[in-house]
Amino acid sequence: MADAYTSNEMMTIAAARAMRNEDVCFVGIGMPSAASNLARLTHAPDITLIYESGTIATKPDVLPLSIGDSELCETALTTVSVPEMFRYWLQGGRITVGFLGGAQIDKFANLNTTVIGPYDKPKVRLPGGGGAPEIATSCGEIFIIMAQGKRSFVDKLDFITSLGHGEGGDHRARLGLKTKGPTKLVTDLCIFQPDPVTREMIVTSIHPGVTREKIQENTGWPVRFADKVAETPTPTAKELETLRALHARTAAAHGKAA
Amino acid sequence: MADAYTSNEMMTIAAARAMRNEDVCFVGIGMPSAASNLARLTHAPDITLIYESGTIATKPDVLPLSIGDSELCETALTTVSVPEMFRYWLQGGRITVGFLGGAQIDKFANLNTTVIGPYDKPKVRLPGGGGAPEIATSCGEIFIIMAQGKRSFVDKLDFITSLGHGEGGDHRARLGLKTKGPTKLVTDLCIFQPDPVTREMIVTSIHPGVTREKIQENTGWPVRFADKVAETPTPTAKELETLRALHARTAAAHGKAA
Amino acid sequence: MPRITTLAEAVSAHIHDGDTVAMEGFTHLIPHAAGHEIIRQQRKNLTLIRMTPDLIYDQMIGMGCAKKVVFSWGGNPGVGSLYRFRDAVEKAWPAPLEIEEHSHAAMANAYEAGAAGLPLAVFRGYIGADLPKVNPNIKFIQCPFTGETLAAVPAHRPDVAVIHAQKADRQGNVLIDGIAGVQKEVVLASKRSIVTVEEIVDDLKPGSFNAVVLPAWTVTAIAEVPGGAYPSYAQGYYARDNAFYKKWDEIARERDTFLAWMKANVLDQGPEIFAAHTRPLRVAAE
Amino acid sequence: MPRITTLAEAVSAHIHDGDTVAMEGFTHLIPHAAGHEIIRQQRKNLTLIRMTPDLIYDQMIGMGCAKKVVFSWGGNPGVGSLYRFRDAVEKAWPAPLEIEEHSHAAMANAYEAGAAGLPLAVFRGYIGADLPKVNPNIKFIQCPFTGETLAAVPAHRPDVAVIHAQKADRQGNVLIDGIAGVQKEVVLASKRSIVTVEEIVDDLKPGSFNAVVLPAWTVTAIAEVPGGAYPSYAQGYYARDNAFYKKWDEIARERDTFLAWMKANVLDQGPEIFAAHTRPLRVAAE
Repeated sequence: MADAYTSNEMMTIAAARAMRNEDVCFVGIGMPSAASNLARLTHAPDITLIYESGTIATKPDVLPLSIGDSELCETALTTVSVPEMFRYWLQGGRITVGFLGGAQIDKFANLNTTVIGPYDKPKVRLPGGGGAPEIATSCGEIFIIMAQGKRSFVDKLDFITSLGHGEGGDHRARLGLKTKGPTKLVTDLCIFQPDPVTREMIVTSIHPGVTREKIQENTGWPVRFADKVAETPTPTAKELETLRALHARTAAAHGKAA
Repeated sequence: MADAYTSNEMMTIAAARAMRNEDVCFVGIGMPSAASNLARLTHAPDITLIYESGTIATKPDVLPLSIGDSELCETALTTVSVPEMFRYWLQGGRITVGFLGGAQIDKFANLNTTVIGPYDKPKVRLPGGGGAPEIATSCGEIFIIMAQGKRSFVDKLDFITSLGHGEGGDHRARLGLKTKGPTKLVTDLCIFQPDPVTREMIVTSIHPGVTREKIQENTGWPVRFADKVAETPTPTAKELETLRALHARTAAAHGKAA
Repeated sequence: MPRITTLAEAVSAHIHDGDTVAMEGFTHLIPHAAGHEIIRQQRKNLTLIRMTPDLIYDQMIGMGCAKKVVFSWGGNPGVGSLYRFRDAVEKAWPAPLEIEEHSHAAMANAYEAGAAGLPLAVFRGYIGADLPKVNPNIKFIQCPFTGETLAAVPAHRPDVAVIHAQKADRQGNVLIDGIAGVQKEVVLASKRSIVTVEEIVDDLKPGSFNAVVLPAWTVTAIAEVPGGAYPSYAQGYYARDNAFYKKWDEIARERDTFLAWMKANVLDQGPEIFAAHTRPLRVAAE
Repeated sequence: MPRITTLAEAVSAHIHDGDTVAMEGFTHLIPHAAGHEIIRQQRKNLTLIRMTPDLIYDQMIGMGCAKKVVFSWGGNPGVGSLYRFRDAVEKAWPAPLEIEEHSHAAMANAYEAGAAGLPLAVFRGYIGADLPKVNPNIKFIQCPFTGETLAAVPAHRPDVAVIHAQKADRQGNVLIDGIAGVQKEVVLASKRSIVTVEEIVDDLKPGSFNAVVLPAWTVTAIAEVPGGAYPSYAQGYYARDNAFYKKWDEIARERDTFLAWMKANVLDQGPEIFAAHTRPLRVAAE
C-alpha cells in the first residue's frame, strides 16, 4: 500500500489517470498542469501538452507558475502566437482534451469564473473566463478538476462563464456543438461523469475513505450516484513519488528566483 | 548625354524615378521588380520592397524570376506566411505603393489579366488576377507599367480583373475606398496621370523622341494630353549603367542554374 | 523610422490622457518599466486593453490612471486575485472602473483583426456563455455559405501599443523570440507604438528566416530599458521572478501597503532601476 | 503519428480518384516529386486547389488527372503561359477543365480559415472587380459594427494536402524554413496530408523558438524524397532552376513535345531521379 496521501494528491492523481498517451491536451495552470504533467511522467509519456501561451508539445521539468513561463517555451516543439493558438489549434478542433476549473459549478458542469453576485455590482469580482468559453466548446472533451464544497458546487450559477451541458439533455447538440463537453469531473472526494441521457453529472467513483454523506454535504444540489459506483484506486507509490518530486522541483525553482 | 537606350529601359527608369526613399512597395515580377530595385540602387536606398511571397524589406542583388526566389528570402529582414502577408501587410494598409501591369488597360486604368474574350469561352486564357484585385484597392497608390499598343490599351476591357478609377470621377470613393488608385501609368512612350476630376488617365510627360501621334496610334481611346506636357528626362548614365548591370547579373545568375 | 529615445520622452510624446492604450505581453515580455513611467507621468482616463491585466494594470489602476479596462482574464497568474483591480471594480477605489469583458479567443481575434485592418473579428465563440448578455460588443453573424452562427467582436484599434522586446537594431527593427503572445498584432493594430528593448544591437541576428520581427517603419518609438519586463521575463536575458508575483499578493492586498510600495519603487525611481534585475542572470548566461 | 513511408505508398494510400487535393508551395518547396507520383498512379477526376498552378499542375492537367482547378494565378512565373492549362480551358484537351477562380487574398484567407476550423473567410476584397460576377463562391457580408461590406469565401477544406519541406524528425515533426507560403495552413486545413522532405533527421534543430513546425500528429504520411521540390527549390539545399522554368515554355507549348517529355521524365521514372538535382548544390554547400 502507498504512503498516506492528501485529498488534493488523490484528486490530481485521479485526473492524471484519465489522460491517454495519444491525447492532445490544452492545459491550464494549477491542478490541470500538475495532473497533465504527472500523466506525462507516468503512463502517458507521449501525451501532447499545449498551453494557451502558444507553446506546443511542452515537456516542462518543473510546473509553470504562469501559463507562459520560459520553461514551457524552452521545452516546446515550437511556440506560436496567441492568435494562432486560438485559431488554428483550439478552434481548429485539434485538441482532444481541455481542462477547466472554476469558482462555481452546477450539476450540468457549467462553470463560473466571472463574478459572485450580480455582474454589474459584484460581491466578488473573479478573474474572468480567459480561454474557458471557447475551450469548453472546441475541445473534444473536457475534464474538470475542482475541490468540492457547498459554496462552489451550487444549485444555480451566478454567471455562466463556460458551457458544460447547459440545461442538460441534448442542449449542446441544439447549440450546434459536436464536441462532448465535460466527460469527467474529478474532485477531492470522488469522480462525476455525465448521465448518458440527462447529462447531469453523477458520481461514478468514490475516493477511498470518503462517504456518500460527505459528498452530499459538500454539494449544493441533491447528488445522484451511478447504479454501480466504483472505489477510486489509491495512489500508487510511483504516482505519489512522481507527483511529489514534481512539486518539490517546482517549489525549489520558484523560490530560487526570489 | 547618356548612351542610346531602348524604350523598355526608358519605361523602367521612368517608373523607378516615381518611387520615393520612404515608400513601402508591394512589388510584382518583371518590370515592377526591375524598376523598384533600380530605385533602391539609385536615388531611394532605404525603400522597403515587399514581395507577395512574404519577404519583407528584401534587397536582392539579382532580379528574381519568380515572386519567391531564394534571393528574396535570404536578403529579407524577415519572411512571413502568405496569409499574414495579405492580411497584416497588404489589407492592413501598410503598403504605400503597389505595382501592377496587365494584358489590357482602359482609360480609367482598370486592368484585365484574366481573359481575352468571354469568361466562359475565352479566346485567350490569361494567368488571372493573383494579388491584383486587392493590391489595386489596399495600397496607398498604384503605379502601372505597361508597354503601349492598340491591343492592350483598349476602349473596353473584356474583364475587370482589378479596379483602377472604375467609371471615373468619384467612383472609387463611392465604393468606400480611401486609397488613391492608379496615380501613374508609365509606358514605353510616355507617362499618364489621372485627371484630378474625371480621373481619366491623361498624358503628362512624353519620352524623348516620341510624338503625340505615336501615342495616339498605340492607344485604343482618344488620348487626352495635359495642358502642360513635360518631356521625360533622358536616362542618366548612372541609371542606365545600374539597370544594365542589374540585368546582366540577373542573366548570369539565372543561366547558371541550368 | 522609429525614434530611438528615452522611455520618459517616448511616454511623454506618444501617450496622452484619455488615450486607448494596449500594453501586451502574454506572461513573457510584459512592459513593466513602461507601465511605471506612465504612472510617474500621471496619465489619466486611459482605456486600458490587455488580455491578462496582471500586476502591471493592477498598479496602473491602483494609481488612478485608468477609466476603463478591456480584458479577458484579470488575475495574478498562478497566485490569485488582483486586489487593486478588484477594489476598483467592487468599491470604486481610487475611482470607478468601467470594464468590457471578453474571452481570450475574442481578444486574440480582435487584435488579429486590428492588425489585418478589418473592422471586426469573426470566430466560433461564446456558445452558451453569458458574456454576450452583458457585453454589447459581442454580436453574432451568419455564415452565408453554411448558415452557421459565428461570434463577431470589433477589431482592437488602440491609440498606442506598448510592448517590450529582446532587441532592436540601430535602424529600429525589433526582434521578439520565444512566447510572442499578441505583441506583433498589437503594434500593427495601433496608431502609434512604443517598444522598450533589452538592448540595441548592430545586427538582430534572428535565428531563422521566419523570426518574429517588427520592421522599423511599423514602430513609433524605441527605448532601451534593460530589465524592463521585470518581474516578467525576457527569454535569453533573465527569468520570471515567480517569487515576486507571490509577494505582490501581500503588497497589493491593502491600499496603504500598495501605496507605500508604489512610492518607494515607482514614484521615487526611474526606469534605470530595472537594470538591476537583469544583472545576476546576465552574468549566469555569460 | 504520421507513417514514414515511400512516396508511392503514401500516394496510393491517401489520394483517391475524385479527391480534392491541394498541393502547395509558394514558388519555394513545390512538391514536384509527389505530383509526378500522382501522374504515374493515374489519379483521375481530381479537384486541384492551388494559389499558383504552375508547372506541377500544368503537368497533372496535361496528363488528365484533373476535372477542376481552384486557383488565383495560373502562369509560369516570370516566363509566361501554362500551355497545358490553357489547352484544357480553351480547347478541352485532354479533357474539359472546370475552373473556380479567386484572388490571392481570397485563396490565402480561405486556407487560413480552413486551418482555423471556420466555414468561411472574411476579408476586404474584390472591390470593383469582375470575379464576383463569375464565381458564385464569392459573397459579401456586412460588418454588424460598422456596416462596411466585406468579401466572404468558403474556407478551403481539401481531402488531401501535399507539401514538400526541408526536414522531418523520426517522430514525424516537420520543419519548414524560408518562404513558408500557405503550407502550414493547407496541412492544417486538410483531412489528410502527405509531406515529402529533403531528409529525415534525429533533431530538427529549428533556429528559433518560433520556427515553422508541423507537429507529428497533424501529418498523415511522410516520405523522404531528396530533391523532391525540383525545379522549385529547398532553401538551404538547392536553388531554383530558373532555366528549367524557361525551358518548360518550349516543352509544354505543343502536345507532342509535352507527352514525350512526360514519358521520358515521369512515366518511365521514379521519385529517386529527383536526388540527382540536389547533388551539385549539396556538394557546394558542404
